[in-house]
Amino acid sequence: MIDTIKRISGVNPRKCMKCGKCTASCPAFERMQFHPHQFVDMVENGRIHELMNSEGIDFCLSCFACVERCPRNVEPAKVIEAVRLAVVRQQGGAHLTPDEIPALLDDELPQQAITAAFRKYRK
Amino acid sequence: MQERLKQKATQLLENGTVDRILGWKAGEFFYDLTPAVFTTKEQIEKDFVFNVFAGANLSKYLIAESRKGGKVAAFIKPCDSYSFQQLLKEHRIWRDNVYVVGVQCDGMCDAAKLGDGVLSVKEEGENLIVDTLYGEKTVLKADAIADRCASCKSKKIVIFDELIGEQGEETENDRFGEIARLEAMSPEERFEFWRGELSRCIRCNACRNVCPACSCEKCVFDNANSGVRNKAAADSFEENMFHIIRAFHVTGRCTDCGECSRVCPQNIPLHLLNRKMIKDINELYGPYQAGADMDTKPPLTNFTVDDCEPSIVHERGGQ
Amino acid sequence: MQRVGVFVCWCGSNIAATVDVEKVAEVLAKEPGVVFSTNYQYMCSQAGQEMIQESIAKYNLTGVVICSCSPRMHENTFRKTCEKAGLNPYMVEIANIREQCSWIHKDKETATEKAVILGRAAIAKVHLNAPLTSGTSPVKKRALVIGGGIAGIQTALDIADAGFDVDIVEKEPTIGGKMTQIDKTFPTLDCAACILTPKMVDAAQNEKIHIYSYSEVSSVKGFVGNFKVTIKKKARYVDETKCTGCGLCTEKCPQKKVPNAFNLGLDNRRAIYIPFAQAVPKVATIDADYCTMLKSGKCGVCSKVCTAGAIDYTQKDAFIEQEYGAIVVATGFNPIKLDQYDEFAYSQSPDVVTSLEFERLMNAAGPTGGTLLRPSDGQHPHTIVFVQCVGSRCDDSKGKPYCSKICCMYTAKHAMLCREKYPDTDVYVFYIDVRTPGKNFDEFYRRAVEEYGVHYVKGMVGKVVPENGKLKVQASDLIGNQQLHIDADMVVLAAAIEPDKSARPLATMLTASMDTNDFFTEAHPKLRPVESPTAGIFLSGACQGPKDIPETVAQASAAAAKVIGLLNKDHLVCNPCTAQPDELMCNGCSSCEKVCPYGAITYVDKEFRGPNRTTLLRRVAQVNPAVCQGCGACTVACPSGAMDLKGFSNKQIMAEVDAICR
Amino acid sequence: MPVNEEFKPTIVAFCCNWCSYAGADLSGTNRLQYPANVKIIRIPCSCRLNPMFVLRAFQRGADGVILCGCHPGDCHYTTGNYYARRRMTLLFSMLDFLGIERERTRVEWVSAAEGAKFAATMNDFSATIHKLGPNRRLEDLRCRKD
Amino acid sequence: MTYSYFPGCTLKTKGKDLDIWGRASAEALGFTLEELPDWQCCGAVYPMAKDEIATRLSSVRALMAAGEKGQDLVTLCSACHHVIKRVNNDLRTDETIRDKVARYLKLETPYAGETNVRHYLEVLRDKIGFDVLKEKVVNPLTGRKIGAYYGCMLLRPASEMGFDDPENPTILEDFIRAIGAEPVIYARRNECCGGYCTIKDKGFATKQVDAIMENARNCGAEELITACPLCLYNLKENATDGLPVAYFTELLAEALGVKEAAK
Repeated sequence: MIDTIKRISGVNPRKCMKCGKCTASCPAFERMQFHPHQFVDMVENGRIHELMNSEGIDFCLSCFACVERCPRNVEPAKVIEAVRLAVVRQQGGAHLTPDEIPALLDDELPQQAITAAFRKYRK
Repeated sequence: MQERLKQKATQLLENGTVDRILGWKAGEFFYDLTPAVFTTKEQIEKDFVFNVFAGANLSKYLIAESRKGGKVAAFIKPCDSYSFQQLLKEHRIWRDNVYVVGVQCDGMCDAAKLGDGVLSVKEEGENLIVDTLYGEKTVLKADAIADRCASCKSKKIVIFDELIGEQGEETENDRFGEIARLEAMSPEERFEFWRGELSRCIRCNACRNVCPACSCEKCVFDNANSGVRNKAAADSFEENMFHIIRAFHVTGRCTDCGECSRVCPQNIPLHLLNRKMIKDINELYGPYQAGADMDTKPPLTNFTVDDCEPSIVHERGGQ
Repeated sequence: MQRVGVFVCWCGSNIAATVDVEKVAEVLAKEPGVVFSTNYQYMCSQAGQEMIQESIAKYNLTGVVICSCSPRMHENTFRKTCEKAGLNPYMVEIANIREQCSWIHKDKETATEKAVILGRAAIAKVHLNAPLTSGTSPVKKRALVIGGGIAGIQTALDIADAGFDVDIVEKEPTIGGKMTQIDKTFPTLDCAACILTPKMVDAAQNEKIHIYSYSEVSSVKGFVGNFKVTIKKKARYVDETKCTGCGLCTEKCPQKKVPNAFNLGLDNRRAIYIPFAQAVPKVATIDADYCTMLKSGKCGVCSKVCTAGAIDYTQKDAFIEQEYGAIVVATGFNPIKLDQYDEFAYSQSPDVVTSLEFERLMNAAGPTGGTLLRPSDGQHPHTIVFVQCVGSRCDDSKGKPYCSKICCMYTAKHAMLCREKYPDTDVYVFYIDVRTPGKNFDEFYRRAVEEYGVHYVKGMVGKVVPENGKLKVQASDLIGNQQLHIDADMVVLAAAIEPDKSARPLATMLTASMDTNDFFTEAHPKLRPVESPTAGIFLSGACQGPKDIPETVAQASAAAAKVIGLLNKDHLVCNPCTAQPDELMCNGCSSCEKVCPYGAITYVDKEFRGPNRTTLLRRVAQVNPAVCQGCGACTVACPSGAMDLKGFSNKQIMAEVDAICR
Repeated sequence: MPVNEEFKPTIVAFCCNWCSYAGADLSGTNRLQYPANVKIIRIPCSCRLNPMFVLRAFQRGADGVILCGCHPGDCHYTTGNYYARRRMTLLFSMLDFLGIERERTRVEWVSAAEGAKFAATMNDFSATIHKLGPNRRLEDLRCRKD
Repeated sequence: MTYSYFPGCTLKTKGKDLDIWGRASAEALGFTLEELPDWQCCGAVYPMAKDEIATRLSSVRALMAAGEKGQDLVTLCSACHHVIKRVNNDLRTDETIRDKVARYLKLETPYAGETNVRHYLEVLRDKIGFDVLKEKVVNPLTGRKIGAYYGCMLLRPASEMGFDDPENPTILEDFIRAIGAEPVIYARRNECCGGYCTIKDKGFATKQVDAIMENARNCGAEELITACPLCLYNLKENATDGLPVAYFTELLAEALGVKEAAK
């Protein structure tokens, strides 16, 4: 499983020096049970199922603040995305179904929000 | 022209300017004029020859002649003058002992272009009157001109004490055309070309012996300590090594006089290797003509901080 | 044919683990000329060296091949060993089967095979070796120190103390360097100026020391014992010999808006200035970029007020040539530019400062007179956030890969001083690790936490948002697993330090090597830490790597000791591997002379015997072995192959080629 | 031509004593692997490399020859590598002109601090030579008349 | 100068304004945006997973279509720009992805990222020049205090986007100056607005937006501009008490005097 995450993300979690700048930069901190530096650490230590079952993994905004500011070029966002994909690629792992969509829409909501949500939350 | 040269030679001897004259005399055949030293008027009258076959570059002989004591006069054609000055630059010739008579030249002829059975040749203006086994014929001089003269780089006599004929200028020429054609080939084609040419080498050393740049006191191929000594090719690989090493040794010093190819009994176009190096130097390090002056630093003992990297050979492909 | 002995070293398991040393010794024993071949655990040990010496005597060896670590490591050791046994030291060749074999290969068979080939090459070479004797060259008894910071000053004082002349070249108008800008020093908290300025005065007053301030090295030629250096004395438009340092001009100059570099631009100075009160030499300098007289020819106030008549608007850069036996590099460091890290809003708010700027804000001689005030509004800050490792310990694409070493300690110092002077401030320090290896260092840091109540937070700041006069700091607290949001008044960034920009061109002039970060490389990281691999070049202070003051001073004195050791000698033993022409083959063409970087080649006209009892006068090359450094450029330039290099002759190298390719 | 299943190229690396030989040592110190068929010959400076040595190596069966020296500007002898750079450029050009695969010759500048670059260079060069196969053209230029 | 133009899904629907004013201004400035025929939605999210190929293909098709015409590919929407530029970078640098894409699309020669991707703003800065733009302004927006909102996708990761300094960008500020207004610099202009979570958790989006608005207002901004339809929506709809927000192209068209005509 560690290898799957490493392969999907292309990230070597061992580059991390545990400075926590990713977590310091994360706008979605409050909504996530585990934070970017923990993702990197837990992937390194094989605690991937915990991550997959944790709250708020779909809250990462992919804003790349952690990627930009990481002094070691670890790219935590890619690790989080890989964990999320590990979830949605499972049967029934999708986070969003087409039935749920109409209730979420309003007149102004741009297409890209829906497209993005679909891309992010289901396969 | 021959008469003017003879006259000048006699005059220089008689008025005591020099003790010896370096010129040409007839060889075994009509077309192989040979460098020769004359010390008396009589010798000159009898043997001195100058015609369209006086291709031999006399400058190299001055290395030895200039050291023999006394003064020697030499007839130097434009292309010879570059070799002469290059040797001066390398401190090889003792300038004080040489009196240089510059001789303008319209290009030398290649006997092979006159056809078979030639017995003798006479110059008549733009024509050559060729006497053959099969009778007399007239050939346009321009049609028999040697390849190296057809792409003559310069009519300028870069150094002289006295001039016979007009001073000339550097000429427009396409002497690098043949190189460009080879460069445009694929490496495989070039390889086949050179294999075809170099496999004919018999290691007679004629090229080395005639080359004005090959004037070392002791040639590396004769030197046990050089690690590449071989008198004759023990291993035919060494023939090619010989040509590569020789070409590299004269790189930046070769004036492109073309003597190497002229004397090659196997007609290997050896000058192409030297010319390729000249073309590279011009393109990579700026125009340079060996022997053109006394001051410009030779390209291989010079550099600029921004020189191209050797990988340029990869990058620019075959060119 | 030589009688060769082969000695294969195991280097413990370093070689023996991947190379079958016994087999190597066995196979090499069959090489031509090898009369003895053996292997041993540690050839460089006393016992190993004795074994070599005994074998030389016993087997009457004329050549020795040692298969061991890199010749850069122990070539000299083994040469000395053999010399003691009566063998010429240059009859020794090393086959590098550790760095270039056992350490890079895993498969024992492959590594063994390669070791044998490397051994063969060395044997082939040693057969062609000839005994060489070293010449000597004189030593110029004068040292040059480049950089007049604490490192350069200490080195110069120590060298002068031993009785040698020493020149300091400093690019700024005053010596003193970074330490002059520092307020207090850790871990003792004594005043930096109080310990530095007496040393600056000592240097100025020492008869053996000459200070070239506002000067740079513009060219270096020569070699150890015999450097020829050109020093460029930049025009300061003030005659140093006349200026009394009264400072009147610096008060009267009408150009008041010049950013004061000494205070890192936190305040302004005049166009004519003395950097600070204790400057050495205490001489004014005109800043040509701002002086209206120099720019437009109108003004001349300083000249009018100067009673000593020291102002000279026509002064030009002057060049001084001097010879030295040794050169010490003490070019120091600078904090990096922080443009790349603007998540900390350094370029967006004046209240975000670097630690060095913070030093100036705390310093009694600084822009605020020693009272800590915010640059934006001059208010006293109540919450201060320190951020560690800004630009240090980064991936290469993001900053400096190394630890800047001094930041943990000076930040602890800053935090402690803040709390001591202003107990009403809240001080946070965000750290990745706190690194305090040093005498009384960790105790110092613990005091900051325990006695002074500094909040040390393991975590990093992610974003600083200047808003309404506050700096909103968003950070992580990894131990508390929370994101912190602090409204700070000031943020202090511990910027990484990097070598001074002048170091790279200087290294090129000195042909001294540098690492990828532009720190000078030492000859050996453990055993020769103050010497450059280039003979006669020594390293002092932070130009070699990040250092604090005590370490810098220790290294400065160590470098001085090495210089004194060198200058004490009247002659240096030269490298005997020099070029040598075969006069019989020399054409006298001057090709070699043109490429010699040392001017070691000259020409003479010499008589040679010719055929038939004649004599021939020929021009031939001569090499001065005391000047030749043995690069070999001439050997390749020589068309006839008359020039060869002793120790690396054509035949020797070709023998190695043959051995490898066969 | 018999197919040489396991072609182990012979590669000669000439390294200057001050930068590249030290760089090679550093790659050893850092245990960075590169193929064993790379054999290093120490020369004082890249400018000591006589083109004859390169030819000699090919003559004796080398499949690739590489010269490593200090970066331009950093030569221990100030200017040596500048001369080496011109000499090798022209030599390589001449070999290329003769139709020899230009990939068989290379110059790389490797400083004493670039252990990783040294290993990477050797790996890359070795892989290149491996792809080219044995040095046949220079051998064929021997044009044995048998 | 003619550029291939990739409008993207939103610019054809809810984000028409961004598109219309962008094109009108382009004409006024003397460059043409030639819409790619049959373009497909870029997917709106850059596929970070190295093993996803299909999600990269629509970008590759657009890139190749522009490449065949020998034109640079210009985008207006931040998201499209982000996705297409990064996919292009993948094909430039990642051999595996390049090979897989070539096999998917049955390409004879693999596409290796030869096409240049430019954001409309980059064209203004690097090709037209802000000084030239300034000269062409007929209707300078003098006296307006405008905060630039960059959001996340234009700038990050800087190593791939190569757009501007990711932490202290200036391109939009220079743009604002060029159209005669006064830029207001505030630090949160590159902090994420939380737009992606608007479907999921409006409260969260609101919190993000309010922080940005507060910061901009406190620094003196009276209105904001953006290049991203999602940011525009989010800043407008989810703010508690927001400043007015507009597309940068709207102000551009206004300054160039082509705003009304385009509508």
